[in-house]
Amino acid sequence: MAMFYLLLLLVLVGIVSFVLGPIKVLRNIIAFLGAVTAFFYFLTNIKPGLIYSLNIRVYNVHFEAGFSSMFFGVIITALFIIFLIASFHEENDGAYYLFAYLTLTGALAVLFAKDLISFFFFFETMSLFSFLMVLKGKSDTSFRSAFKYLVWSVFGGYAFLMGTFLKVYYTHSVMIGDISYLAGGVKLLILILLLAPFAVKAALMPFHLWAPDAYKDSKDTFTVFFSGGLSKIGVFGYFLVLFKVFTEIAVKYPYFLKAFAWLGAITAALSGIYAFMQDDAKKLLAYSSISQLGYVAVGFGIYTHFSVVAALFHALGHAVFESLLFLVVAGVYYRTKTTDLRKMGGLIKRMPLSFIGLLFGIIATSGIPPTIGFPSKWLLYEALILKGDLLLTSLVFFASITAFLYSYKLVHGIFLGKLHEEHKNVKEAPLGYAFGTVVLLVPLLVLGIIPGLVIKPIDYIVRFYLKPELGYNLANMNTPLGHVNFPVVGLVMGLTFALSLFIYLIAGKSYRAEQTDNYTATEAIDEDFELHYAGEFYGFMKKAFGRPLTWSFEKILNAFLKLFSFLGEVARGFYMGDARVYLFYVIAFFALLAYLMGGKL
Amino acid sequence: MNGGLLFYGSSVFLMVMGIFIAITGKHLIKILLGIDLFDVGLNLLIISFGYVNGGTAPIFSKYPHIFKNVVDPVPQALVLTAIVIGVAEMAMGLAIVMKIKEKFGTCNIAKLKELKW
Amino acid sequence: MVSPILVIALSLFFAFVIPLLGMVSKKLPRLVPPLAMLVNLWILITNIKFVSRGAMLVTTAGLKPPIAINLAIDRFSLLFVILIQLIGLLLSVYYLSQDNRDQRFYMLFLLNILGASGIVMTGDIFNSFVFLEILEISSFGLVASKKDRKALEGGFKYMVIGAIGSSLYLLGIIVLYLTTGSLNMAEIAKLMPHIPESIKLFAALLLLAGIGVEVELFPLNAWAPDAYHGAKDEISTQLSSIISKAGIYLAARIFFTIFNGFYALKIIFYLGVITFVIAELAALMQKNVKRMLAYSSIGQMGLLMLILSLVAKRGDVFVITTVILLALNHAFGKGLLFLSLGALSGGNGEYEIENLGGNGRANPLAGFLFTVGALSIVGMPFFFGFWSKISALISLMKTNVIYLIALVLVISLVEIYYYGNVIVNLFRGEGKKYGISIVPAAVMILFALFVIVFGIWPHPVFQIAQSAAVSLIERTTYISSIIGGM
Amino acid sequence: MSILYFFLYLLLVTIIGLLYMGAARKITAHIQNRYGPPVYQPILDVLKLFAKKDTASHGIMHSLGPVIAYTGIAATLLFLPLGNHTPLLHFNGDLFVVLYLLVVGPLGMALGAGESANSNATIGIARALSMMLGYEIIFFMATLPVFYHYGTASIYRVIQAQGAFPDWAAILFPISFIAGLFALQGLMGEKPFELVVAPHEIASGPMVEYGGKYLGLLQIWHAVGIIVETGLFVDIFFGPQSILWFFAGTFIVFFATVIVNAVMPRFRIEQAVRFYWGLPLLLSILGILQVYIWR
Repeated sequence: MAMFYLLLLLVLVGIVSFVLGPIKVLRNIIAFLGAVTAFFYFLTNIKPGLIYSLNIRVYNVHFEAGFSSMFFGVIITALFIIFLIASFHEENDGAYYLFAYLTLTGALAVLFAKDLISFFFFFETMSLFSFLMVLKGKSDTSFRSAFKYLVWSVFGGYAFLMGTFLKVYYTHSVMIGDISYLAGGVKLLILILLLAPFAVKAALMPFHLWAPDAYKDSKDTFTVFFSGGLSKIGVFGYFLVLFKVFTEIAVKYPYFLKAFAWLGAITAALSGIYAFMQDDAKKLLAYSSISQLGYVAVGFGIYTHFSVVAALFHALGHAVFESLLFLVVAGVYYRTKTTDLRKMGGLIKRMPLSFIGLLFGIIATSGIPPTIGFPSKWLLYEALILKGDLLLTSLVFFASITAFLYSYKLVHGIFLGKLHEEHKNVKEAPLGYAFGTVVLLVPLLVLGIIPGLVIKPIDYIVRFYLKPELGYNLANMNTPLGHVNFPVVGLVMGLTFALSLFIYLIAGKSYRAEQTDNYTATEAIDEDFELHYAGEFYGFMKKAFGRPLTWSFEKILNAFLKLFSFLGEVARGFYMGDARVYLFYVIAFFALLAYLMGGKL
Repeated sequence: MNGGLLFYGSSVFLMVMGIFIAITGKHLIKILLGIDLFDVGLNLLIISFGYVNGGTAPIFSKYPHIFKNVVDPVPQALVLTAIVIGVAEMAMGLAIVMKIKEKFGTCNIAKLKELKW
Repeated sequence: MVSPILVIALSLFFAFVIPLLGMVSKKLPRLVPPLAMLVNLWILITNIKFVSRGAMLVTTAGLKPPIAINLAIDRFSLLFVILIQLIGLLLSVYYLSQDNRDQRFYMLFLLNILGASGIVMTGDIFNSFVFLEILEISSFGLVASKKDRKALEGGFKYMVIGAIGSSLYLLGIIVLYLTTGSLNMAEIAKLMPHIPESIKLFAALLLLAGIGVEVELFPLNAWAPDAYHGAKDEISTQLSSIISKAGIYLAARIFFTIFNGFYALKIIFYLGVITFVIAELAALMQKNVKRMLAYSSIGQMGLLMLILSLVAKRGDVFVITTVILLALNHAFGKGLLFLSLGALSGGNGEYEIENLGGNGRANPLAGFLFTVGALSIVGMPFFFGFWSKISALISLMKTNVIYLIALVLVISLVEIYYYGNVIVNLFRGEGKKYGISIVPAAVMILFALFVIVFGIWPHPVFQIAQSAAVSLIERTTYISSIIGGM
Repeated sequence: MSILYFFLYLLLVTIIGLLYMGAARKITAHIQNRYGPPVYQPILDVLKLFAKKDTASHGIMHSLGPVIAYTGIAATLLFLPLGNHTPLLHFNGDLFVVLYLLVVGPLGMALGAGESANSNATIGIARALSMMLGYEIIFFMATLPVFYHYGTASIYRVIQAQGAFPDWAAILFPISFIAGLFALQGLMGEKPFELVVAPHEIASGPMVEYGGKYLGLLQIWHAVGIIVETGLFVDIFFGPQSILWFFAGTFIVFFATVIVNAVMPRFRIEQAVRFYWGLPLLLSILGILQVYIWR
C-alpha cells in the first residue's frame, strides 16, 4: 500500500501545484513540501520485499519494491528535490510542476512495477510527461528536441511492448520473471527488444540521438533531474533485464554481453570526442552524460560481480556529478543568460561557489581521486583486466582521457580566462542553485573517500545474482587483481597538498595582477583585447582526426527516414487521382479478387 | 433462374457499359449517366432473376389455383425501392454537379484537382 | 418500454418537420436535431434493460419474421445505436452555435443519423441496404454542403464510389435472396450452411464492396481523404465518428453473424493490414493536417477491420470487445481532433502545418483538446486510446498473429511521428488567435472528458463493450431469438 | 616520525629529479658542442625562484594551480614503488591509482594557467590535453599486456614477478616496450612532442604567466615528474629489484629521451596526435595480440 500512497501523493501534489499555478509562493511551498515528504516517506515506509496489487478491474497493476528499486528510487527522489528547489528561481507555470510531478510518478512507478504491462504503462507515462517538460523548455529549438525525444522514447517503449508480447506469448505470464528456460533464438530477440527502451533512456549509441538536443533545450534546472535522475531508469532497466529476466545470459549469450560492453565503450569514447568538440556548455555536458553512461553499459556487459557493482556505483556517481555540473551551468545561465562557452569566461571571481562546484564536478567526471568518480572507474578497470578484454579496456581508457579534455574545456570556458565586459557585475548563483551545489558536493567527496558506505547496498543488490568476488569494508576494496584503500588515497593527497601549500606559503610574497597585465610579446593590450581562447578550443583535433569526426549516426537515421518518406509518397500517390481513377480502383479490385478467387467461385 | 439469356445478357451489358462510361467519361454528367446505367442494368438483372417464363403478376386473388405460374414478387418490390433510391442518388449527384459547374466553371472531371495535398 | 422503431419514425418525422418550422422562424430548425436526438436517446435508454443477450425483436405490420421487415436489437446493436445517437446529439448541440446554416442541412443531418441508426437496428438485410443508401446520399449532401470547390469535389468523388459500392451491395443481397429465399438476416444465417461455397463467396465479395466503402477498406477508400478534406470539420467528425461506425457494425453483423466468419473475413484481414499500412504511411508525408487526420482515420479503420477479421480465427469475445473499444476511441478521439482542428484553424480552411504554427499557444483550449485527441489516438497512457491499443495488441497475440504486433507497433511509431510533429508545431512560435464560443467548446470538452475519464478508469467501458461483444459472439442465440430454434 | 620520513623522501626525490634536469642540460649542451651549466644549476634556480619577492598572480586559482600540480605529482610518487623500496602507506601501488593521480598535476597547472587569461597559456594547455589523447592511451596499451600477463594490477607485484636481466617484461614484450618508449617521449613532453611548452611558438605555454615561487613549484613538479614518469616505465618494463637499479634504470631511460630530444625537431600538434594514432597504436595492439597468443 505504501507504494501506492507514495505515487498518489505525488500525483496529488502535482495537481495541487497546477491548481495553485498563479499563486507562486504557495505553489512553490506545496511543491517543495510534497517532494520532501515523498523523499522521507520513501526512506521510512518503503522496504524491499513490499508487494502491492492495484486492481483497476480491467487489469491488475502489480508493484514490488526490491533493493534495486530502493537504490534508484532514493537517487531519483533526492535529485528531484534538488531540481525543484533550483527551479523556483525560474519563470514556471503550474503545468510545469504538474508535468514534473507526473514524470517523477512515472519514474518511481517504473521502479516498482512488477509486471511488464504496468512497466510499459508507467514508462510511457514518464516519457510522455518528460516530453512535455522538454516541450516547455527554454529555447526556440526545444520543440524540435522534444519531438525527437518523444519519438525516440516511444520507439523504445514500443520495442519493449513487442518484447513483452513475445514473452507473454511464449510464457503466458506478464510478470517480470526469469525466461531463461525458453528455447531458441526468440529469447535473444526478446532480450534485445526489452533492452531497447533502456538503451534509449540511458542514451546508449546508437539510441542517443535525442539526448544532446533534449538535454540542451530543456529548462536548465530540469536537465539536472533529466540527465541525473531519469537516465537512471535506463540503468535500472539494464539491471532488470539482464538479471531478473535473463538469469543465464552469461552462459547462453556471452557474445551479446560482449557486444553490449563494446557498444558501451564506443558510446563512452565517441561521446567523449563529440563532447570536447562542442562550444555549448549544456551540449558538452549532454555528451559527457552520454559518455559516462557508456561506462555503466560496459560494467553490465562484463557481467562479473564487481563490474556490475562498478556500474551501479558509477550510475550513482553519474547522478551526483552530472547533476552537479548541470546545476552549476544552470546557475551560470541564470546569471549570464548564455550557455555558449565562447561568450563567458573569467567568472571565477564573480561566482566562486559555482566554480568550486564545477571544479569538483569535473574532477569526479574525470575519475580523479578522491571523488565519487574514482572508485567505480577503478573497479571497472580491474574487472576489465580480469576479464581479459584488453582492447575494450583500452577503449574505455581512451574514453576517460576524453573526459579530461571536455572537462577542462568546460571549466575554462566558463570560469577561467578573461572576464567579459558585460559580466563584470554578475553575482553568485542564487540560493536555490547554491543549495543544490553544496548538497551534491557532500556525497561527491564523502563517497569518494569512503565508498564502502554505498558499496554495501550495491553489493546486496548484485550478490543475489552473481558470485561475490569483491572484498570490501568501509575503507578498502579488494579484487583478485589489486587493492585500494580509499581513505589513504585521500589522506596522501591531503598531506601532499599541505606540504605544497607550505612551500607556497614560506616562499616569497606575490601581488595581484590585472588580467591585462600579461605577457604578449610586443602586443599592447587593453580591455578590448580578446584574451579568452574558448572557441575552436580543440580545433586542431579536426585536423588530427579528420573525416571520422564528421561521421554521425544521424546520417543513418536520415537514410531511414528517407525510406519512410519515400514509402509515404508512394502511398499518398494512390490518393491523388480523380473520381474516375478511384472508380477504376474499385473495378480493378474486383477483377483482381475474381482472378484470385477464380477457383473458388 | 427463369429469365432467358437475353435478359441476363442485356442487363450485364448495360452494367458493363455503365461502368465503362463512368471510367472513361470526362464530363461529370456523363459519369453520372454511366452510374445510372449501371443501376438500371442491375435493376433489370434483379427483375430477370425473379422472372418466370409465362408467369403472371403476383397479385392476391380469390382464385389462387388459376395463377400457378407466379413470378417472384420480392425482387420486384426490391427493384421498386432501388429505383426510388437511384433517383434520389441521381438527384443528389446532379445537384452537386450543378454546384460544381457554378464554382469551377467546367464540368470536365480532369479539372477537379483541388484535393491533393 | 418504448418501441425502438420510434427512433426511426421520429427521426423521419422531425426531418420533415424542419421545413415547416423553417417557414415559421429561421432559428427553429436548429433546435430540432438536438431534440430529436434527446428523444431517441431516451427511447433507447428505456430499452436497455429489455435487451438481453439475444436480440430484441421489434415487428412491423404485425407479422413474425422471416416474413415482414423487423428490427432486431441486441446489446451490440444497442451499443452502436446509442453511440451514434450520442455523437449525433453532441454534434447537433455543436451546430446550435452556428446560425448561418441552411435548414436543409439539418434535414440531411437528421437523415444521416437516421440512416446510421437504421443500419444498426434493422434485422432485415434489404432494409440495411435502404438505410445504407439513406446514409450515403445524405452524407454526399453533407460533404458537399460547404459548397466551396474542395467540398464539392470531395462530395462528388464520394458519390461516385458510394453509388457503385451500394449497387454492388444490392447485388450481393439479391444473390443471397435467390439462394435462401429470405431477406431476414437471422433466416439467412440459419440457412447459411446449406449455401454452396462459391455462391457464398460471390455474395460475400459483393457485400464487401458496399461495406468496404463505408469502412474505408483499401482500394475502396480512395474517396475518403478527399471527402474528409473537403468537408467541414464537423462533417468530417460525422464521417469518422458516425458513418464509419455504422459500417463497422454492418461488417460485423454480416460477416460474422450471417456468414459466420468464412472466407470473406480472410480478405478483410489482408485488406485491413494493407489499409492500415498504406494510410498511415500516406499520413506521414501529409502537410495538410486535415488530410492527415483523414489518412489517420482510414488507418484506424484498417486496424479495426483487421482486428474484427480475427474473430474468424477464434470466436473470441475479447476480439470483439477490442473492436468496440477501438471504435469508441476512434469515435471520440478522432471526432475531437476534427472539431478542435476546426477551432484551431479558425474555420477558414487553413490546415497546412505552417499556417497552424503557434495556433495552439494562441488558443490554449483548442490546442489542449487537439493534443488530448492526438494522444488518445496514438495510444498514450492515461487516455482511452491506450486501453484500446493494448487490447488490440492482446487480441493479435491471442489469435497467434504475433508478427502483426510488430507491424502495428511500427506503424504506431509512424503515427506518433506525424501527430507529434503537429502537436509540437501547434505550440511553436506566435500563432493567430481565434475566439471559440462556449457551446462548441463545451461539446469538445465532453469529447475530451470521455477520452480522459475512461482512460483513467476504463472499467465501465470495458464491461459494456464486453457484454455487447458477448451478444455478437453468440450468433445462435441471436438467430434463435428471432426465428426460433436452430 | 613517519610524516617526517615522508617529507625527507619527497625532498630527496625532488633533488634527484632536479639533478636529472641539470644532467639533461649538460648532455644537450655537449651534443650541441657547448659547455653547459653545472649539473646542480636547477637546484640553484629553484632556490632563487622561491626566494624571489614581488611575483605577479592573476587570482586564487592562478596561485593554487602550481600547488595542486605539485600535490598531484607528490601523491603519485608516494604510490609508486621505487624498485623494491616502497613508502609507508603504499598498498602495492595500484596502476590505476597512479595513472589517475598522474593527471592531477597537469590539471592543476591547466587550471592555474587558465585563469591568467593569456591565450598562449591556454593554447599550451589545449595542446597538452590533446597530446594526452595520443600518448596516454599508447602508454596504457603498452603496459596492459604486462599486467595481464602477471595477473595483477599492482605495480609492486609486477616488479616482484620480474627477475634479473632476462626476465624483464621489456624482453618478454618487446613490441609493447617499443610502443611504451614512444609514449614515454610524449609523456615526458620532450621533442618531438615538446608542443606544450614550445618556447618559440607560444612562449613556453602554460608557464608564460608564471614567475617566482610559482615557477619554482612548477620546476620541482617537473623534477619529480621526471622520476615518476620514467620510474613508472622502468618499474613496469625492467622490474628493478633494488632502489639503486631503479635510479639507474630511470637515468638510462631519461638519458635516451634527452638524446632524442636534442636531435629531433618539433611536430605540429595535429601531426603529433596523428603520429601516435599510427605506428605506436599498431605496435601496442600487436603487443596485446602477443599476450593473447602467449596465454
